[in-house]
Amino acid sequence: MINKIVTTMAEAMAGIRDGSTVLIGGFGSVGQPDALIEALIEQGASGLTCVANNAGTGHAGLARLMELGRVRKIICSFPRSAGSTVFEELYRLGKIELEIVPQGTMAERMRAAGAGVPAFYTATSVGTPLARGKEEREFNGRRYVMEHALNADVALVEAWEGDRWGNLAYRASGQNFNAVMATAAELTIAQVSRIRELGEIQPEHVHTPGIFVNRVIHVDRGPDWA
Amino acid sequence: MINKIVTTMAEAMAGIRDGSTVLIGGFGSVGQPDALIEALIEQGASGLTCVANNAGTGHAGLARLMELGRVRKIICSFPRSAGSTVFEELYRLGKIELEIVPQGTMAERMRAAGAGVPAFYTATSVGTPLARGKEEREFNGRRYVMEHALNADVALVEAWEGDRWGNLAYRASGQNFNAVMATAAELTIAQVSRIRELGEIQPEHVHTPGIFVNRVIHVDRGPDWA
Amino acid sequence: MQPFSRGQMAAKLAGDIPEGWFVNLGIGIPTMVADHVPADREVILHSENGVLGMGPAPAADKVDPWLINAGKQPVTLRKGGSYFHHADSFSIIRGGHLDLCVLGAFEVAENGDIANWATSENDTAPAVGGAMDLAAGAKRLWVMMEHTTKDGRPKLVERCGYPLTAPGAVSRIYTNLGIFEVVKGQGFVVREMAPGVSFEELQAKSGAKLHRPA
Amino acid sequence: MQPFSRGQMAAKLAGDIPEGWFVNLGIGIPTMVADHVPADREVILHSENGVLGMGPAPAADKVDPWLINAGKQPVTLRKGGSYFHHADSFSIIRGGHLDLCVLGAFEVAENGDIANWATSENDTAPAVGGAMDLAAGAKRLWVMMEHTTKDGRPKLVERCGYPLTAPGAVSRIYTNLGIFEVVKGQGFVVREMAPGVSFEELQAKSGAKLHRPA
Repeated sequence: MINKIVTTMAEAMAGIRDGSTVLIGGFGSVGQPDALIEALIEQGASGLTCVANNAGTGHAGLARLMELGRVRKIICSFPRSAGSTVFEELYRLGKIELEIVPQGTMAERMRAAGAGVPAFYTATSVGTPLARGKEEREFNGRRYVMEHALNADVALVEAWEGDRWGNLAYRASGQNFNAVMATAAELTIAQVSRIRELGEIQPEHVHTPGIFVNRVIHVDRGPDWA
Repeated sequence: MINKIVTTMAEAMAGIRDGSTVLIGGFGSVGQPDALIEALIEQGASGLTCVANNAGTGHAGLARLMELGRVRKIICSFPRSAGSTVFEELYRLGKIELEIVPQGTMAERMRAAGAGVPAFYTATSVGTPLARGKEEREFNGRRYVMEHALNADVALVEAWEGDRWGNLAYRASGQNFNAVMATAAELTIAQVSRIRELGEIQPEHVHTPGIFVNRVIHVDRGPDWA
Repeated sequence: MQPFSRGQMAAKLAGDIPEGWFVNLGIGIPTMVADHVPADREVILHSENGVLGMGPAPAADKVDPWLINAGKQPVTLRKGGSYFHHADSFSIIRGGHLDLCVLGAFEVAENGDIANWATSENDTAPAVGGAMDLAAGAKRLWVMMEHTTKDGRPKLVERCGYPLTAPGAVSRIYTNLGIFEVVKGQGFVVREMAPGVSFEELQAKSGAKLHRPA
Repeated sequence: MQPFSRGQMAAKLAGDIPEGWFVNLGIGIPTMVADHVPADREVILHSENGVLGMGPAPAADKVDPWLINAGKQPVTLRKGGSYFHHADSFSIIRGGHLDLCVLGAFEVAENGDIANWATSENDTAPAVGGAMDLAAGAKRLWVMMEHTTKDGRPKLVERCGYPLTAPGAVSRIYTNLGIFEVVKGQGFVVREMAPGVSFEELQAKSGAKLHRPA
């Protein structure tokens, strides 16, 4: 019997190696896999490249991981936000590498990774400093830059519900980067607020089919649907 | 008040011009927008480029459109199937142009069109006759071909349910090419078996957001959910 | 001289959005536009984080912790709204499906160039977010901003000095002093001036030539 | 000589699929594999037209007209199954997420090349379907086919004569006469022979050198 549900964070984090590229889902606080990030801090892997929309805030979660010196590089669209002091300090000291990617390009690069597309063209960033060093090419009279797939070793995502085959469904704006990142990593680990029996998530309503998910762990995130 | 629901096929087909590229959804008989194809036959546009997985069967629908001499070119993955006699005869006589595209490349080319990606790379068809004349390039030690977006003027799709904002949801394997084609055309016309009030389709369960759909018409396709 | 208030700017812009348009409102002042769409007009708001059909902010006791906008504020969803993931959301943006995007800006040039994300070529960790995707992808880009910087420097310029967000993208600008079309081959054309503002004053506060409407 | 029946071939192959694999079974003989997966083993079947977790064919009075497989036959869905659209379905295929694809073939070469879609370079309207996507995309490609053509020509060959579906993709072959690994730098290695078949007979019916297992 297939059973992707694990019951301890140690099982959830097993095998994450130093030097891994780790995708961290969520947008703002919605769908942010907080418990998994804490578990990764506990687990100990270092020299990580982290991909997330923001570069962490305060001193918990991703910010804490950076503060502990475990993050070599961060790939994100919006590093500076309220409370991103840990990142800013490390960056000023040259202790962390930064790759700025437009938000849509970041999403599309991970979608490409999941879809077997090694590179694609986009109009986003053409004519701006972020296109520097990138190959440009004209199609139908408009200029585009080439962008590469962003494959990862690990994805940490949060969904509303999941089952033992790894099927996930999200609530409201919780799909965000989670549903994309789940497709782009070798090892996708999901924290879900509800564990469902097989078939309880209607097949038309599965957002992330189980083929993209390796481990599911229960982390309750509050009350049911309004 | 936004109201994309039209009540006559004449309204549904209004403005389709000679020489248009028309995407025809469905896979096999599932999600095939039969009533819209019949309406297109009635409407009269000719010199069409049709994109569909198959090249029609029997003497109805797409086969009939071809038989009437209205299709200049067909783009598909599987032209020869049981009953594709109309296509085969026209093709033998040199009266129709054919572009064979691997099924996944066809889907991805339309997805790219909808996503603003003018071109992308894929491993599919590398080393085969279908890669002839296509630009090849190596990424990470593997060879890929470049494929272009497949944009269209019109998409004819079938969904299970739709509302006046154009939101669509599909039943079982009915998403197939429909949900992809809906994103790739300037004018997307959907036949739906059920018209819903706004909000009746739960927001997490909308498969094709209304932004991709221009017109919705009610064509009953049988009983409700099992 | 009676410059438009921010509410007036938002109302002017909202009044110019036809029913049925799909619109993304950038973070900051543009967000105010949502509150000024006429009640009898259906305009469908998109948010980068996977929301179509956004409604107003919820009452404090009705906040859904799973529903925020791109500015990370709690919002609501209108009937007919839908949710999707980031790649699909940016397909909507980059695939040219939005009728309009409204952004704030540091500078807009007379060729339609916009600079709104970084204040220096050497800014080492600027935050771009979805601005470049929106500016390059939407069918139309309108800018809503103060006419000059706090220290009085013009924001309508001949050429942007700040790093670009996208070249040639802006087609209309709403400022506290007036409304301007960006016309290809011509530049800034004044469509409306705030009450009591003269063309000469407006020109004096702008860094590029203004044109009177034909 | 007792060649494997198609059912036996399907059972052999099915027995080699570990629990938990995601598998796409090509149209034709490979479809039979589904009926031979051990009842206590969960193997999840994928279909190109947007189905994961396919179950067996339905009873005649239980056919859901909205649910077919890539061969356009009515199927069922197991609990835990899911539906998606064609681009997502081929992302699963092309993104390397399938553990295994099983296809029929006209020819397989000792370097792993497969030809299964067209019988001539000049075939003007061949039907490729999803074969190239599957052959290039799945983690493993196993072929299930008769050992020779109806008129006795070998289908295991040194180099494919027919147009390729994908180069170097096949890692294992199940025929009515035996089971073969395709080993890089070596070629066809015999893993199993049908009852009463000798290595010499097998070699005589093959168009490339066969190797005994190490």
